[in-house]
Formats: sequence, C-alpha cells, structure tokens
Amino acid sequence: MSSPSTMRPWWVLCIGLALAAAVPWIASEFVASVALGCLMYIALATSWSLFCGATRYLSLATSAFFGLGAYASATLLEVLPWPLVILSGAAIASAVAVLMGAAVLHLRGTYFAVLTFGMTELIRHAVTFVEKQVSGTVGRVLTVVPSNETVYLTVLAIAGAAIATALLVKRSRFGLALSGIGADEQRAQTLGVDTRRMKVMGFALTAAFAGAVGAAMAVRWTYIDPPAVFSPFIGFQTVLIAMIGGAASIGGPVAAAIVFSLLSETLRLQLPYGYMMVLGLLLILCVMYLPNGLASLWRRKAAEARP
Amino acid sequence: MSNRQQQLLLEARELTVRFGGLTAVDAVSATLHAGEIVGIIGPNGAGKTTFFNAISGVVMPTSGTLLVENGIDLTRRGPHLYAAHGIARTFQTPRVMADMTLEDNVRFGMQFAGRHREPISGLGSTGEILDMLGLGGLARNVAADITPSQQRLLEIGMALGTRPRVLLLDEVAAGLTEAEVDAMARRIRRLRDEHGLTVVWIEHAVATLLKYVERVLVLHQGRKIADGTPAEVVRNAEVVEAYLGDEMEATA
Amino acid sequence: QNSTGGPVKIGYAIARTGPWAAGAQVSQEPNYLLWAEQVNAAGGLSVKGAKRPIELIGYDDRSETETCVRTFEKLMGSDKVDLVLPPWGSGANFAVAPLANRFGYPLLAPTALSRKLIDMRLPFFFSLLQQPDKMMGALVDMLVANNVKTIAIVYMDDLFGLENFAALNNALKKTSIQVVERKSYPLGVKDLAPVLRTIKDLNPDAFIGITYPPDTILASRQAREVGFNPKYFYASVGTAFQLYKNVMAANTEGVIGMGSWNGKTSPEAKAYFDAHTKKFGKEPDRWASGHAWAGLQILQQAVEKIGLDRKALREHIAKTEFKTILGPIRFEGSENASIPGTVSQWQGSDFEVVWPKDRATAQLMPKPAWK
Amino acid sequence: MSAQNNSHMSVRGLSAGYHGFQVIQDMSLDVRPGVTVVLGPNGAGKTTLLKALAGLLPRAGEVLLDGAALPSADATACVRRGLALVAEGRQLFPQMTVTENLELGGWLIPARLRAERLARAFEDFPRLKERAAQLAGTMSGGEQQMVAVARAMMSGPRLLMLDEPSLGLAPRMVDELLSIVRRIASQGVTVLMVEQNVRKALQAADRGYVLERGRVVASGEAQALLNSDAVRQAYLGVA
Amino acid sequence: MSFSGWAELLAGGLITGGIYALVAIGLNLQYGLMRIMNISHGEFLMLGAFATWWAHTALGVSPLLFMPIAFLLLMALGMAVHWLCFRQVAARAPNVDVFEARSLMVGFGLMFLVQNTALLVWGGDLRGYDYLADPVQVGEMRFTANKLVLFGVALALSLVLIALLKLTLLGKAVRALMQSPTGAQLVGINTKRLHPLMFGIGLGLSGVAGSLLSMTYEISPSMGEPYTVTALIVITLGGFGSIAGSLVGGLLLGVVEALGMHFTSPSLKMLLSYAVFIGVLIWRPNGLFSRK
Ligand SMILES: Nc1ncnc2c1ncn2[C@@H]1O[C@H](COP(=O)(O)OP(=O)(O)OP(=O)(O)O)[C@@H](O)[C@H]1O
Ligand SMILES: Nc1ncnc2c1ncn2[C@@H]1O[C@H](COP(=O)(O)OP(=O)(O)OP(=O)(O)O)[C@@H](O)[C@H]1O
Ligand SMILES: CC(C)C[C@H](N)C(=O)O
Ligand SMILES: [Mg+2]
Ligand SMILES: [Mg+2]
Repeated sequence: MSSPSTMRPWWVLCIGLALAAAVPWIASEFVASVALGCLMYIALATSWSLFCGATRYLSLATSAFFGLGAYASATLLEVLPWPLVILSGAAIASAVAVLMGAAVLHLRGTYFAVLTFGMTELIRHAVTFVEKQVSGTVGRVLTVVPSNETVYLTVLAIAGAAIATALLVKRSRFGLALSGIGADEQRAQTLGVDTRRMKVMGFALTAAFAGAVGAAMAVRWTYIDPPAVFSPFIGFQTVLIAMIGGAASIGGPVAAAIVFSLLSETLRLQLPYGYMMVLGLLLILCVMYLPNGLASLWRRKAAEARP
Repeated sequence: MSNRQQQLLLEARELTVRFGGLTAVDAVSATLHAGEIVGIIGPNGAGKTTFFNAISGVVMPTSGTLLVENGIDLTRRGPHLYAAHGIARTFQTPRVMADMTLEDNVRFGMQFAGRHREPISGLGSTGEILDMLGLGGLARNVAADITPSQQRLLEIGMALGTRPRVLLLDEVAAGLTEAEVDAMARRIRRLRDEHGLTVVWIEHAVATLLKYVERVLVLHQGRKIADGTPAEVVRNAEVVEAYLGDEMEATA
Repeated sequence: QNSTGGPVKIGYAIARTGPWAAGAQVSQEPNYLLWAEQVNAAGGLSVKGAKRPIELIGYDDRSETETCVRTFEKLMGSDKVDLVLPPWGSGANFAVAPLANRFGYPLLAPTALSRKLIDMRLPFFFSLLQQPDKMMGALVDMLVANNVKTIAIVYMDDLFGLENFAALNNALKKTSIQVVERKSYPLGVKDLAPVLRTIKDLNPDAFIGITYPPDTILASRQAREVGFNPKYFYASVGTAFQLYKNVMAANTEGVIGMGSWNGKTSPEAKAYFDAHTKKFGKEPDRWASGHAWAGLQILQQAVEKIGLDRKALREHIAKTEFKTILGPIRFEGSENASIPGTVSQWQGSDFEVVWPKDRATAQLMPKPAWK
Repeated sequence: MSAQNNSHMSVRGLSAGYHGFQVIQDMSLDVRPGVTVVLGPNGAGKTTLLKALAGLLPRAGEVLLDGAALPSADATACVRRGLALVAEGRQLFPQMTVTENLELGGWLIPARLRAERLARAFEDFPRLKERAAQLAGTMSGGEQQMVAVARAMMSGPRLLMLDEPSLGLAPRMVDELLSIVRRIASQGVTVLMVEQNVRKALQAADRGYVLERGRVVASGEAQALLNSDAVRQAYLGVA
Repeated sequence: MSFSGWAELLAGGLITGGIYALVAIGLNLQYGLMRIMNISHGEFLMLGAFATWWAHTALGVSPLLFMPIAFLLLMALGMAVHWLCFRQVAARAPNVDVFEARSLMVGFGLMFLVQNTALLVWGGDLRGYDYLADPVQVGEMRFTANKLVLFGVALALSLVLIALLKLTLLGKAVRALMQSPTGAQLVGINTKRLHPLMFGIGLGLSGVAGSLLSMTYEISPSMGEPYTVTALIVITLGGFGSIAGSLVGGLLLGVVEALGMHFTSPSLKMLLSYAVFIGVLIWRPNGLFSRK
C-alpha cells in the first residue's frame, strides 16, 4: 500500500495544499480571490466526480446542496462557531441528499439528471416560500462574517478533504462498488454489491462537500437569496469542469477546475466583450479533440512511457 | 455441515414471472441440492433465462417463494443477497465490466459477495480461476478487447469470484464448435467434481449437455414439463414433441 | 497611486451577460460610457481644477455575486484604481458595498434599493434611488388624493418586490383603501392571465403591480388581453423604459409606474436625454438612469472640489448638497434625502411625472381603456 | 447471373483487419448461387471476412458482385446493391418493437412491398408474429436471433450473408432455420453462411470453405467436406 | 367564477400548454430521437426570435411571413453545426451514453458561443415589438391574436410531425441509428445524411418557436435558458421522442398551472408544477404516456 507510486498522489496533494495555503499572505487579494474560485470548483468538481464520475449518474443537484449549505451558514453564523457552521452545512446537505437519493436514484441517465434539476428548483422555490412565510422577506443579510483568510483556508481545507476522500474512495471497496455501478449496475448487484446503499452513501458524500462549500462561500456575499445560491449554473459549471477534466479520474477535475477558472478569468479580463464566445469555442474544440478530458493527456503519456 | 448430498441449497416454490400478459415462468417448483449438476433445456422463449433471473434476484417473481441455503426466504429481495448466499450466475449475453482487466473482473465478486465466504478449494485466487478457464494469459487484458466466446468464459470467472456454492450457467457454450462444446462440458463437470460446486446449466447443445449432467429440467412455455435423469427425459414424449424432435436420434 | 498627471482610472464590474444584464444595460452602464465620453470630450475630469482624462475600466460580472466581488477586489485591492463605480442591483451592491467600505472607496449606487443596505450604515455607501417607503408612500398619497377605494396588488418574490409590498401595506394602513387581492409571483413568470382574470372579476379601482420589466410588460399585455380596465394601472419597474413604448405602442396611454424625471424636469435633464438617445439610439429610462447620471454628476463635482483623496471625498459627499439633473441632492447617512417618492404616467409620447405635485410635469389622468 | 464462372460474388486477393492488424490475407473465393458455408475455429477470421464483404470494414482486394466491383467500407452502398448481413452480435434495435425492427429491415424498399415481406417474415417465424409489439431487447436470446435473420431478409437481398445464424437457437429451430435458408436459396438468393454447427450446416449447404488463421485451407462440395478427415477431426470430435 | 370564466381559464391554460409544446418540439427531435441533449436549444430559439425582431423592426417584414424564413435559416445553421461538431463527436464516441455526455458538453459550448455572439451583435437589453397584440373575441373568451396564432402553429406542427413520424419510417430510422449504428448501416440507412437533416429540422423548429414567441414575449440574448428548461421538462413528461406525448404533456402542464395559479398564487404555482413534475416521474419513470 505504501509503495512510492501509491504514495505519490498524497505527496502531490500535501505540497499543493501547503503552497495554496500561503497564497493569501504572499499574493494580492485578487489573486487570493481567484485562487479561492479555483478551490471552490476543485472541491465541487472533485466531490461530484467522486460519485457521478464513477457511477455515471449525472447529477445537477450540486446547486441545491450548495444553496442549502449557504442557507445553513446564513442561519447559524451568529449562533455557532465557524467550524460547526461548515459542518452543519455539510450535514444538512447530505441529509437532504439521502432523502433525494432514496427517491430518485433508481432512475438513470437523463431522467436522473432532469429530476435532480427539478428537485433543485423545487428546493429553491420551497426555501423562497418558507422564508417569505416566516420572515416576510427573501434573502438574508450576513453582517458578522469571518475574515477573507478564514474563508480561504476553510475552502482550501474542504478542497483538500475532497481530494483526499476521492483518493481514499478510489482505492477502497466503496470506490470499486461505485465504478461497478457505473459499468453495469445490475451485474454489480449480482456480484454482491448493495447498489442502493452505495448510491445513497455516495450521493450524500458528494452533497456534504457541496454543502460545506456553500456554507463557506455564502459569507463573501453579505446578502444571499435563493436565485443566487441555488443558481443552476453552479451545478452546470461543476459538471462541465468535471467532464472537461475527465470525470473518471481525480487529477482531471482538479486540473480542469484550475485551468477553467484561470482561463475564464483571464479571458474575461483581457477580452471583456468576446470572452464567452472564445470559452464556448474552446469547450467545443476540447470535446472534439480531447474527448476523454484533460486526464487523457497525461494518461496517454504514461501509457506511452510504459513499454 | 450435514451431508453434502442432501443439503438443500435452493428451492423455488410455484415460481411465476409475468411480463404484462405474458407468463414467462409459470408456477415452476424446483429444488437444488448440494453437489448436483443439473441441466435445463427447452425451446427458445421457454423461460429458462427468466427462471435464472428469478432465482438470482434479477427479476421479481410475480408470485411464488424462493428459499436459499438454511431455508432463508429471499423472495423479492435484491440480487446482492442471492450472491451473498452463494448463488452466482452468468448472463446469456455477456455483461462483463468492459473497462476493467480480466483479473479485476474476477476480483470484483471476491470483494463483495465473496468477501466473507469461504474460498473454493483450488479456485481461491483470480489466477487460479482464470487458469482454470484457460484465460490465464489474458489476465491483464481489458475485457472489452476479448472475443464474445472468451467473454462468456469470463462470465464464469466473474461468477466464481463470488465464491458461490451454486453456479448458474446460461448458454456459456454458444458459438463453439462441437469439439469445443465438449471441452467446455468437461470443464463444467470439473467444477462440480473437483471444486465441489453445485451447477445448473442451460444449453441448446443437448447431446453434449445430456452426457454430462445428472438431472435435467425441461421448460416449455414457462412450465416445467419434465424433471428427471437424461435417460428419462429423452424418452418423455412431451419433451420430444416440444423440444428434441429427432435431435437425439443421430447420437442416441 | 498616481495622483498627478496621467488618466484617472475608474473601474467597475457590471452585468453584460446573464439575467442582470437587461437592467444594467438600460439603466447603468450606458451612462458610465456616455459620461466618460462627455467628460473626456470636454478635456477630462477636473481634479481640483487639473483636467485629466478618464480611463474607464469595465468588466463583466456575469450576473454572479462571486465574480462581482472578485473583480472589485482586483480593482480596489490589486489595481488600486482611483475611483470605482457601482455594479447593478441590490444583490451585487450588498456584496460590494462592505468591500468598498473596507478599501475606502465611495460608492454611489443608483440601482440598489433595499432598506437593509441603508441600515448597514456603511460610511462609504450612498444610495441614489428612492427607497420603497418613499415610492409607495407617494403612490398611496396619490391614490387617496384621487379617491381610489379598492386596489389589487400583484408583487414579485424577491427583495425588491417584498420590501415594496411591505412598504405599500404600511402606507395603506393609514387609509381606507381596501385591498381586494394580493398575489405574489416568482421571477421569470410567463403567464399572469389567470391572476388578472380573477382580479378583473373583483373590479378594483386600481391595479398595483410591483414588477420587473418583463413582468411589467406581461401584466400590461395580459390585462389588455383579458380586458381588465382599472382606472389606474400601475406597474413598477420597466414602465419607464423605451421598451415599454415599443411593445405597448398606443396602449401605453395612462399607464403609471416608477419614474422620477423626464426631459422636462430640467434643461440639463433634457440635454442628458438627448445625448443619451443620440449616442445609443435608445432613450434612457425615466427612473434609474437619471439617478445613475446624477450619481456621476455628484462624483464629478466632488472630485473637482476635493481631488482624489477618497476619505476626504466621502466626507464631502456625505455633507454637501449637489446640483444634478434631478435637482439638488443631499445625503442623510446612506440615503438620498432630497428626492421624494414619485409616480409617473404615460401621456402621449412621454412618461410624465405626475406626483408629487411640486415635481410633476403633468396632471394625473384616469387611464383610458386598452385599445 | 452471367458473371464469370457462374459465381455470384467473386473475391480476389482480399485482405482485411483491424487498425494495422491483418486478420485476413490475400483470400480468394467464389460464392455461387446456392448455399455456401464457411467453417473455421474460433478466431479464424470468419466474422472479419463477412464484415469486410458487407462493407463494415475497410479492405484491400477486389470484390465483384454480379461482375461489378463493390465499394469498400460502405455498408449502406452494399445493401443498396442487394447484399444483406446477419451480423455477429445481431445488431438489433433493442429499444424498438419487433415490427419496427423488421420494418426498418425494409427501409430501402417501397412501403407496399414492405408490408408483403413483413407478412412473409411472420409466416416464417410465428413466434415473431406473437411478439410483434415486444421490444426486441427483451426477447429471449433465441428469439432475438430470429429477429435478426428475419430483418435481413426484409430487404429482399440477392446475396444473404449469415454469421452464425443458429447461435442460441434450440435444435428444432436450427432445423427450421436451415430449411428456410434452403428455401430462400431455391428462390434464387445466394447464401453465404458462417456456422459452428458444422454437421447441420454442411448437410444444408452446397459448398463449403474452411478457414484457418485468415486463410482458406480447404474448400469443396459440402458432402465431400463432411466426409473429409480434416473436418471430421477438427470440428465433429470424431476420429 | 362564471362558466365563461372557467372556460377562459382552461382555454388560457391550453394556450400556455401549446406554447410549452411548441418550445419542446425541436428538442424532442434532437434528444428524443438522436440523443443529442442540446442544452443550447433555448439559444437557437433566441436566434429565431432576434432574427424575426430584427426583420420586423429594421426591414418591416411581417413576423408571420418571416417565420418560414426563420425555419430555413436555422435549419441550415443546424445542418452546419451538425456537420462541424456532432458528426465527429458521434463518430468518436464508443457508445450512446458517452455520446450523450459529450454532446451535452458541446451543447454548453454552443450555448456560450451563440448567446454571446447575439450579445455582441444586439446588446444585452430587452427587446420587443407590437404585433398582432389585439385581443380577439372567441365566443365569451378573449385572447390576443398572436397567442392564437402561436397555439395554432404549435398544434399544426405537432400534428404534421406526428403524422410524418407515424406514416414514414423516418423517425424510426433516426432512432435506429442511435440504438445500433452498425444495425442501421446494415439495413441501408444513410447515416451521413439523415442525422444532419434531422438535427437541422430540430433547430429549424426552435427557430419557428422563437419567431412566434417574439410576438408575445420580450427577447434578450439570455432569454434562452428558461425555454430550454421548459422544453426539457415537457419532453421528459411526455416521454422522449414522442411528439404526441409532449403535445399532451405540454397542454396538461399548461392547464394544471393555470388552475394552480387560480387557486393558489403564481408563487406557489412554481412549487406545485415542480412537485407535480417530480411526482409524475417518480410514479411513471418513463413519462406520463409510456406503455410500461
Ligand atoms: N422484459 C421482458 N418483457 C417482455 N417479455 C419478456 C421479457 N423478458 C423475457 N420475455 C419473454 O419471456 C419469454 C421467456 O424468455 P427467456 O429469455 O426466459 O427464454 P429462454 O428460455 O431463455 O429462451 P432462449 O433459449 O431463446 O434464450 C420469451 O418469450 C421472452 O420474449
Ligand atoms: N474489433 C477487433 N479489434 C481487433 N482485433 C479483432 C477485433 N475483432 C476481432 N479481432 C481479432 O481478429 C481475429 C479474427 O476474429 P473473427 O471475429 O473474425 O473470428 P471468427 O472466425 O469469427 O471467430 P468466432 O468463431 O469466435 O466468431 C481474432 O484473432 C480476433 O481476436
Ligand atoms: C429596480 C431596480 C433598479 C432595483 C434592483 N433590481 C434591485 O435589486 O434593487
Ligand atoms: Mg435464454
Ligand atoms: Mg465470429
């Protein structure tokens, strides 16, 4: 288990985390803020592919979990210490994921995708409704917020935890079960996998990370309301990044989160008017010429290197 | 453990499976004891595969009861529980995990259903299983890259990975020449004789099948129309009429 | 900080894409562009008398709060621009205002409309648009003055809708006006006909829609479709847009909504109106655009007087009364204390201010039936 | 049917394989009217041969159908020229009903003819008529094989190629299938068939080829092959 | 409420439902038959809308006359898009699931590309024009003329497509292509021609929908997303590939929403519609009208 090649990802992760942790102190606020964006999508995309990449269940519910985390944070920020706020965000999101999973995880493919999208919208409208009934307004203003550095380190920790979890899961029986479900769910069942339980667990795990990220990010915005935190684009972007990277790998989504965030930020600032067109075009070209994701770049290299 | 010959490993009582208006398996009762090697024959669409599906949890029976070892009732439970109770199967159209190596395909079952089960003597490792099937040389190939006939063999390997007591084989010899079918039959026989497995085998190569099994079930339009030794079954008029025709005359 | 010579760098992020773009591209960004162009054409921004060109640095915030925050962190934290201009809408301003406060940049927001934002008491934040209590107070006063007995309310489920709805109810408390129906709707609604049919059957004197541009038009079109003809038809945001005239054609006549100025308000307003129309081929809206322009005027006047010392600039803005196209403006805390709540009405080809009387450019008249 | 030496399809110097890996080398055969069977052990290249002929694989060499060259790697064009193939793996449309599968088999023919042929297919395979509205993917293994064969005949081919048509069929069904094949042949359709059920196939065929490692190692009249030692030893398990 | 009130409410719901169906048709061809999850569906609809708006306001062409032109323009565009992107994606994907995932990504790319091209050309603000907006009295009920036209076209297009797919093998052939490309080749389906054509028709229909919608709703470059969502919901409800299913599903949804709105409020309506949608799918996982 501890041969150099199996330990390598861990070294890379540790060094990466250490370097990333220094950013707010050595770089400008803006660079830290861009790095934060990268980390957010690293956490979201890695945890998404942890379940969805392996099982090939395309979930669009990331926004729901993110939003629930954000709302949990907004509600609990003033009564709980920060780490507990984050944990509550994770806990609430995964509790909802368990319920959601129990209801829809028997459906595959597009039906699952559309349903998770629908449930996200349902949750968004339900939150709006409840909030309106309870407080008479929508949205919450967060006035006492932790410092930027705290938020940064929190999201860094979540991203690190997501990657570490992905690494651990990949090598575990749980991970094997998930990829078995992805290859042929029924066949995996006949080989002894309790697919239902595994799916619900995996889905809840994914949700926990999205919830934690939502809880951490919400405080940056002072004011949160359902359209902002349940924005479907958070879910879309997560899926997109995971797929650009190659959802079946761990390095892929991480690399894609970085590349995508940096590229879109650079383009946005350098080409204020046409950048989204360029981004769209790059995306299409990427699918056409790198269909298995960024991960295929170094996998191909590795395969060539081996005799 | 009691005497192997008598231990009941699987019992289907009045098992019925319906698809809409069609009754694919019609009140079939059957028992399977430890150490048996049983063939199932019947015309196309007789319900053989569906019967397998039902006794491995892959389809829910419309009615009837299914008991496994020690009289545990698994009716309407998930396939993973059947696997956990030592019932393994192959699929008629191979369903191997295409992106995994042959080795990993076999290991898969070991990590789940087979995890807490006793290894089969002589078939404890992936290497032994693949060697026994003659796939040892391909162990590190990806399952998508081997031919359909080899995938059928791998199906057996995946089933063996779960360390079963009962092995359900669905047309594993399809697409083989007569000589190859014979080799396959000998291999299956060895699974019982040398490794102590209980085998149920569906195959349309009746002549060979009947030579190697000790008991045959005959299904026709979902119903069990015969259950006996090969000799008895070949003489059964209904079976000849429904299925065999003059098939056995050439070799009988 | 480049305090002498060179251009004055003014940065902002605003929605060019996404759902906020429709509002931002009517009421806000065009004004920034026009202003920079006019100032530069006149030789530059006068910084304590020294004219320096304006270099406008504008980015797209993609209608995302996070992107907006990040961009302002870049502008104020890394690039250290001289001044910033606000983003569009309450959501973005909620996030950017504390940031501007921390970095010490005065932020004069034309489209941030929430009492909660004012209540945060951020010294560097100034809001130009009338708050809900004023707008709804004016509306109710006007309805009372015109003998309205019954009204029906339709409002939107977001902060703007709910705050205005609350303010409206509050204002109604002191009157004998009876509310026959209150219905809310979510953003992005595509059909209001069933609601309007129900309201039509109740036959109120006035219809009050607290609506955004697409729904304003939807409500107007569908009111016409179902033949709902109240004496007063009010729809809040978007009635002041040229778009409203384009889609409703002759049917704008008599429709009332949120508007606070037009070309008749002052000669400067007329000049601004014409310059805007000329540059962009479309008219500015008769509500927030004017406030956006006023905000730019205030900034310009303050810089001329104080220079680019932002702390001093904020003190000056907080204490001084400025002359703008909307008339004099003075702040109390973050709030614009000079401009009262207003109501405007389409009469002929213009959106006339009809309430309060002292700002009115025309008399209120009952709405004729839809054509 | 006036092509050279009475052969319906003639193949000269055929080579084919999968990206760089040659399976079939320089093969020549003549497919004459009647039933020709191709035998060979697993992996001999039988499937590859049929796929190359049907235009599913690129190939080198000359293939003449009725004296005119067939295009390479263009299955659709081959079908238009009167070829049909029951491919390995059946290639059904699993999410469509049996009827839809058969109708699509007649994609190239006029609607009226299609209806006629559909009726004919249902006559040949009564089971399919019973299950006309069942999704092909849910049919039993043998039933699917029937759909595949019936679908290939819908286009009314002049040359029908079958890759292990008896796969998964019950013995009686195999007999029935072979008699259908004979009947089709007697109606003037040339049949080229790969079979593992060597005994039955040779009994039903007129001529045969034996392939090994991508080459023809024996050929001749079916009866002669059936009696040849090589075939008896290798395929029938009799000395 | 009076009888005519009820009639009007229901008819209004049906009309809204017709709009839903119209919006869904193009996507139904693309996804239902070809498994191309064209997430940029709404963007092409937006192009149709903008083209119509532009032709009307700048050139004075009647939107109704322009509708067929919008169809042809978008159809040509669709064939080009298919030729340039999806052809290769289809050729390289090892199976349908992978193809679906990749075409989803291409869809996202197209969405960014098209939306922002429109933004550069036309700017981000809302547009609209006044056309056939006069109410028409139908018995006791009143509806605007443009909505009636819209409903009529939706109905007509659905029926034409239903007939086309029922009476010819065209739809089946396209579906066949996705279920087994080899099988499709073997029965002689021209795989190179049929798909671009079908994709083109799908986009053409999006264009028609956009063209019609521009008469009733305001347009902006970012208007597409909600329409994509609507289309997706309708085709999921009605069953992928079933035009009749989407028509009935769309109409039903429209009526349910109108009633929901009447009895509760539009805010609750959204909650209700999603609850109904999710309930239906959990209860009938393959769409309302699936046989299974
Ligand atoms: N999901 C299903 N829906 C409808 N009918 C089905 C389904 N699955 C199987 N059937 C029908 O049930 C019958 C029994 O099928 P089964 O696969 O058990 O046959 P089989 O005996 O294995 O035949 P074969 O020898 O051809 O494999 C067949 O007629 C088949 O068409
Ligand atoms: N898609 C493929 N890619 C690479 N090699 C292949 C492929 N398909 C077949 N082969 C190889 O080509 C050779 C011939 O295969 P082919 O399928 O033609 O044999 P066959 O005679 O039909 O065998 P069988 O009796 O098992 O059907 C085999 O060695 C096989 O491994
Ligand atoms: C009416 C708009 C100018 C106000 C803005 N939408 C807000 O969020 O407050
Ligand atoms: Mg079977
Ligand atoms: Mg073969």
